Amino acid sequence: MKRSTIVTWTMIAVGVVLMVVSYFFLATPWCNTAVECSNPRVPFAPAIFVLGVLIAFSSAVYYAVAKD
Amino acid sequence: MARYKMVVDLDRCQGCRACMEACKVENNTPAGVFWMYVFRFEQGEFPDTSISFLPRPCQHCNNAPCVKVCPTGARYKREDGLVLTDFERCIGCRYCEVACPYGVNYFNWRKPDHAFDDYKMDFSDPDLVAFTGGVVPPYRNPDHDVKHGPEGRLTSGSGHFKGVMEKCTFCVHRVEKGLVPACVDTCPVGALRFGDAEDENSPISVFIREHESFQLLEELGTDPSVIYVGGAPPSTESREIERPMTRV
Amino acid sequence: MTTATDTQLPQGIGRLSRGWIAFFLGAAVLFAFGIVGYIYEQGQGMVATGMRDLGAMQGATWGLYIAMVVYFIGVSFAGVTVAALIRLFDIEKLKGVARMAEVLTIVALVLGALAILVDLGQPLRGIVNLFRYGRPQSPFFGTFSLVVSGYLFASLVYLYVTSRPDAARLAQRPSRLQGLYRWIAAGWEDTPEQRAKDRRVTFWLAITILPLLVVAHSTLGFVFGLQVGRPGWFSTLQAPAFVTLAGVSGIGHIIVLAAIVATVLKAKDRIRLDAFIWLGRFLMVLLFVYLYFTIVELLTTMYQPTEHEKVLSDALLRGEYAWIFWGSLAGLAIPALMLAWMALTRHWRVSWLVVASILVNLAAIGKRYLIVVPSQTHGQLLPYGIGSYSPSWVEYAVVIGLFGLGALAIGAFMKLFPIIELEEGEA
Amino acid sequence: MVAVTRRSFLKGSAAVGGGVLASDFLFGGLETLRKTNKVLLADQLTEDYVHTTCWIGKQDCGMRVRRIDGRPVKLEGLAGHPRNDGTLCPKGQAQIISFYDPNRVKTPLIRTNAKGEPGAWRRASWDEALDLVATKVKEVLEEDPKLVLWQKGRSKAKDFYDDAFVKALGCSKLGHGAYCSDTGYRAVEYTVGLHGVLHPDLLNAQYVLSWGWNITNAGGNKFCWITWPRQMLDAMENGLKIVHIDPRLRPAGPFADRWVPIRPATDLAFALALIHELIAQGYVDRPYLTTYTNAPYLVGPDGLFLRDEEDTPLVWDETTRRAVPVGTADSPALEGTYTVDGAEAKTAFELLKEHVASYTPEWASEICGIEAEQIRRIATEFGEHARIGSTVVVDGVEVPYRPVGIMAYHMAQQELGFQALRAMCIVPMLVGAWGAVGGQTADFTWKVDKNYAAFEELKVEEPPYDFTLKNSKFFPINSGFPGIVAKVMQDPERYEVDKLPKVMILHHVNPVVSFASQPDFLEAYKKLEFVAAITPWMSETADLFADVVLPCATIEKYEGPISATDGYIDAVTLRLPPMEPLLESRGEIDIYMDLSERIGVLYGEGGYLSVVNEGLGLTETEFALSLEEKPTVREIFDRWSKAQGLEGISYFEQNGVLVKGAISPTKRYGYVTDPPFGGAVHRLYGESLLKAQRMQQEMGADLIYWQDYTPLPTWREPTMWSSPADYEFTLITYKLVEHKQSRTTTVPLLAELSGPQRLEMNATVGRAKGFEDGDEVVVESHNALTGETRRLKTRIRLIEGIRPDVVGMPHHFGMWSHPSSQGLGPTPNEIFYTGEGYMGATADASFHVRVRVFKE
Repeated sequence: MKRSTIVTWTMIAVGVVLMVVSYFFLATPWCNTAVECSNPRVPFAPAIFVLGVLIAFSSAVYYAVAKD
Repeated sequence: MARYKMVVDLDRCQGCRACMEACKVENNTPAGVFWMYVFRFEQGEFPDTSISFLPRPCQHCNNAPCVKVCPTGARYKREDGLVLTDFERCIGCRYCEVACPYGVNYFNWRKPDHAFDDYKMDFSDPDLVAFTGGVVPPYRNPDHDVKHGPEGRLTSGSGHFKGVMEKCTFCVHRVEKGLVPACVDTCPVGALRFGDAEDENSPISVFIREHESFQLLEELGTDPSVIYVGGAPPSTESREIERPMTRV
Repeated sequence: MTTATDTQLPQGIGRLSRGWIAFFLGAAVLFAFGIVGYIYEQGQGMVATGMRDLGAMQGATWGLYIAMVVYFIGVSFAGVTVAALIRLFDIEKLKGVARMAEVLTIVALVLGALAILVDLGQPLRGIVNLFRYGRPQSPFFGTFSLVVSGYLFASLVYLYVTSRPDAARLAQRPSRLQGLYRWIAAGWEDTPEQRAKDRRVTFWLAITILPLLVVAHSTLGFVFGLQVGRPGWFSTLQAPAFVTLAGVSGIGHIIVLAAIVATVLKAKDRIRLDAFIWLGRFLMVLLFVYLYFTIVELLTTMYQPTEHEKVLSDALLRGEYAWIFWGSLAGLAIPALMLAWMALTRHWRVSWLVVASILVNLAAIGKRYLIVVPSQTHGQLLPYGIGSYSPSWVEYAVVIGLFGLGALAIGAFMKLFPIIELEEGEA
Repeated sequence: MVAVTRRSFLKGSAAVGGGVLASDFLFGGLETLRKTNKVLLADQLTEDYVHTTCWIGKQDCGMRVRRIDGRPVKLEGLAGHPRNDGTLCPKGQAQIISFYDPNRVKTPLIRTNAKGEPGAWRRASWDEALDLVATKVKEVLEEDPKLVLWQKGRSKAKDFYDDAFVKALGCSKLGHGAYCSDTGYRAVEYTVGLHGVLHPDLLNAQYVLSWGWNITNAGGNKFCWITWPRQMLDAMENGLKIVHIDPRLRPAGPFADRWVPIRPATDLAFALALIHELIAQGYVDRPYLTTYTNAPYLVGPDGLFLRDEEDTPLVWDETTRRAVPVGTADSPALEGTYTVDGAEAKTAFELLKEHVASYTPEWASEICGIEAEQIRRIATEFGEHARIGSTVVVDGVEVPYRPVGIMAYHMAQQELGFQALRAMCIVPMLVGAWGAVGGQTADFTWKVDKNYAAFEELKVEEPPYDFTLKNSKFFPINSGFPGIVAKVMQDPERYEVDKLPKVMILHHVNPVVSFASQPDFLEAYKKLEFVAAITPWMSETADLFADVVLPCATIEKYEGPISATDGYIDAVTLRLPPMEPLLESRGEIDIYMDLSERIGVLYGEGGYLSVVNEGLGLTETEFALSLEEKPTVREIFDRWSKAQGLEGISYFEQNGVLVKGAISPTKRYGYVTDPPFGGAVHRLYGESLLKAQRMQQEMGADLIYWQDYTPLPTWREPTMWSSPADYEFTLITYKLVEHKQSRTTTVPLLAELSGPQRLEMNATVGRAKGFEDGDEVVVESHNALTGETRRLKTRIRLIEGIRPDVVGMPHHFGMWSHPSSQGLGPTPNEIFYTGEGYMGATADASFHVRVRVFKE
């Protein structure tokens, strides 16, 4: 496989993993009755989630631009 | 851990609105804002008319729609049953307000330095400032400048931030001192009660057990912590009469 | 202003005509009006808007701003859909509107995000806290993580990828913008491999964006549809109806924009009638679907309404909102009939299409307003009495300003980059 | 945390540096920078609580004041206070904002423009202002002390104001009672001798006629709002039933078991029908009536009692079958016609029976606009619940048990009020409920008022009269009515008055707004040569007519002593200042002492201080004030406290209230006091009224002045009923729980809570007239005697709980000087009338008038 393909897939993978993992870092959706439920379990988890989205889509740019 | 509930005894409520006023002074709410609100209703036609009253604090729901929709966790529920707003986190999207079926949320439409303008009292009058030190309102309660609970969030009082959501806090600053909320404290006819419902032998638990009760809009499944005793839930026939000036 | 070299660029890029300057200044004035409104709002607090609290204050806490959020995000829908469809199915006759559809999507999304921001009591805190504390349980989480971040970013990527070939072409000739084009082109050499790669990228991007878009718009529908406490909102139809009306308003925008571009750039050969016909048919289908939803929803609520739903539907059908309701319905039904007539007679006219498109967009704004506001003023479950809301001048100013900003953005884009994808040899 | 000293404040926004700004941005704090100009640092402040007594309303609830660094921030109810036990009403809560009212009068003011128009003022020192007032007062005192008129609206320390100052000066005084419920006071003083109107022994009552009692908004006899509702709710848990007699349902809230939407001004007819029914159904307590009332007295053909040589009235002794002096009969006859010395004589009760024979429920039904059956049923229920003959043991004392009564107060202020209240006194009299457990009373003890004896012979003298028309042929019973004084000032010849007041001291009174018939006051007060107003804020009367305004404190002063009883427990308290008087305002006692000193009446025997000694019961005790030295106000109350056996005023500072314990049944229940009922014989028959009427006629008074001086309550149509038919509504007024008089509209928190002025109208009627809720309408009143019309504009409120032929307005609002009061709408006092036809026979205000309502 070409290096650019690997990087692209890696970026997608990292993005998706960030999204999935950070989802579990967020405040739990089923919890409403305690103070902790109002905080993400890891600080800035939503930002990590969004970062995942950005990385995943950036892969397209990388893939298009990357020189083989 | 306590689990606070409020009981409203509609067989005793005289609709006097002392609770609204006590809340206003205790929490320094701005003009037009009534965290505690008392409906005065009329039903029927002359001469078969009836009057009823209905105090409406925040219901502090156990399944609170406002907590669910808050995008930042600024609106949260504590283990002791209080539903509070972190004024330092709220972004002012007002989603909690549209989600709440009880209409208990109040947004800071005015900036704090103009929140009392409608009262036509110039608290910056130099003669007055010499005495008050320029605090607005001059009866400002300093309890609201400190953070509450183990979570250490700024959650009590009113009107000190621009553009955030506020509502009844069950007087968290008083409850944490072992006092009852200001509305309950002042009720001249003993129509409001407050206490720990987790303790089965507490006066409020006994009272709830011994009386028939209902919750407002029970059918929505919000499970309010405010329990009504006596009287009846408002019907679609209930017409509100004698409204305070609530529009800012 | 113009230099000899700039005249070489196609589609009037880099050349500031008098008409364009007038247009640009006009849009700038509108935008400035919005800025003035917003500064006033920040100075006074949100008391400067017509919004007030629900309940005892008898107002609506969400108003024109949120209606415009829904509207703008709706408009963005069609842009990227059309663009994606064109690329996916290689619809040759629509190639001329693909880029303007993409640009429209991005502009509309930015305007939507700004409309959210102006509605926040604490806008700066909003930017930080959503990313710091955002909770997935709030439908807003979808709005900012998927709609604004994901969807906007994906659309930008999409626009970028599809713009490279044109940039490469433009970069070949000297102009003041040459550097920019070279940067955008990023090594595009128009080799078959690159083309194939490019097709792959756009295909997969389109594939990813389309479901994302449905999900994103649905979460926007959920913002309203999940609220049991608001008569008129709690409905499973909210999400599909949201998406459909979004399509209607977006296609309408593309038609209007395409007609303007075709006229201004004298490019009727590039955006031909059959492109308009295709768009017109698409619009027609969506319109009928939406009208169907509307009728179904109307019948459902009228069949056995609860007391609260009845108060609301009375206000909509014959109360204070009746003029907006029936006006909007007419704004949807009349264009639907116009389009049907043109489809049946096969006699399509761009001017009629433009009229229909403007009508559906006005209707869409009306419908968004009706989704947001009446359920607040007339939808109290406790007997607070009927509330009232009318936007203040500040809100109108800000909304006009947003439109002005959109026009500025599209106008500026047209002077920097071809709004119609370049054909072989055009540059 | 930045170290700051106590009482220092941190500026919110200014002190924030760039680094803080950046971190604030990231951590969500950027826009949280508090925008209030000052922020208190809670941990740097001292908190304390002090005790005082509420000032804003009538009943002086006990208060606990939370202070932060000496600055009051919250008023709370004082636990253990008999009247409010730890609670406060909305007015009590809201007045905190008035502690800091920048619109209060800050310094003494002296007028710089002409009177009659809104004042232009210059600030003056207390010395200058007091000297000016003292000079003017002295001048007129030398001419005739009676021409100095001290007028009060409210007085919270009678001993210091009404008594000491007025007596020391020897000047005239004018109260507010004629606008309050004085008609009722006069009727009850006349009939049973108590100083009060009507209230039941509420905690023990089973059936109460809530006769115009605004249960959920107003107080009533003796108390403000809190105490009565608390007692009623407790009694309801023991089965109390409430019959609400009122054109509006709203006052009763959800607490009425029966609503009688009576037509206004027909209470007399309703009461007469009840008397008719109670007698007809046999609900008559004969032992009480024969023993404690003048019901068995024999009345001759001339309408006067038969008397023996010693002037003792005669009764018919059924044992000896002859007329004997009262008190000597073995079994006095209650009913019957007898021949005494050849002339026919009837017992007073027999006359009453004959008198009410035609006052059937059907007759009253027509007049009152309610069903006859309802009247009959109420009479039956009242009679049944009375349990005539029963007794109960209270604290070891056996007392008759009659758990029925009437609660009535301000409704007395109507044209026929005196006789209506007389009739209402007779209703519980028939069943023997006066002074019984659960029964009727009008005060907490059975101290007989001095008017009881005075009314035995009413004085009707030859003119000239003084400007209050005291002892005149117009008003043999005279409550002292500012309305008629205003009429007299405009036309003294008509009332045969020779001297008008020249100097007026307005003590917390605002006649222009608070008293009915505004145009009369606007005209009359122009005649005053000099007016000094003692008021916390610029009253409209002061604004238009005062030469000098002396700013007084509201709650922030020493005042008292103040009764704290709830009718069952005896207690007393003081008002203590929770802070220094706002700006340059001063307590009234300070003002009066200084004024007395400058006038020269402070010291010595008969001076201000000696009258205070008398009033406080300090005379000839070791705590008596020196008559040579001006004390501080705190010192006066310290001495008074010591005289109560306490260590001093510090007792009140620490405890708030002195609770003395339960009031013994032998004081509370008239049957078991010594002598029973304080020694007063209850006047079923008003002989002296008839005598007065005859004297009035002899002196040539018009019918309108004497027609209601009848020995038994007699129905006639109110004057306003002869207004043209298109004046189709009767305007009534009522109190809102959020307000007390007009003055509380200066408290913006209360104006906010109550909303502005409104005209309540029956919804069906209103819609038929094309009105919608919130429409602005013109209300035009008509004076049936003069044909004059008056108008005001307000917004309509359509409700169901009001009679179709009645419109109602709260009696508050209408102030224009204080910014917070502005824009709240007019007072109905603008369109009421005063004088003949629109006042009672006892020189008392009536708050009824016929109006029409239309859109302009």
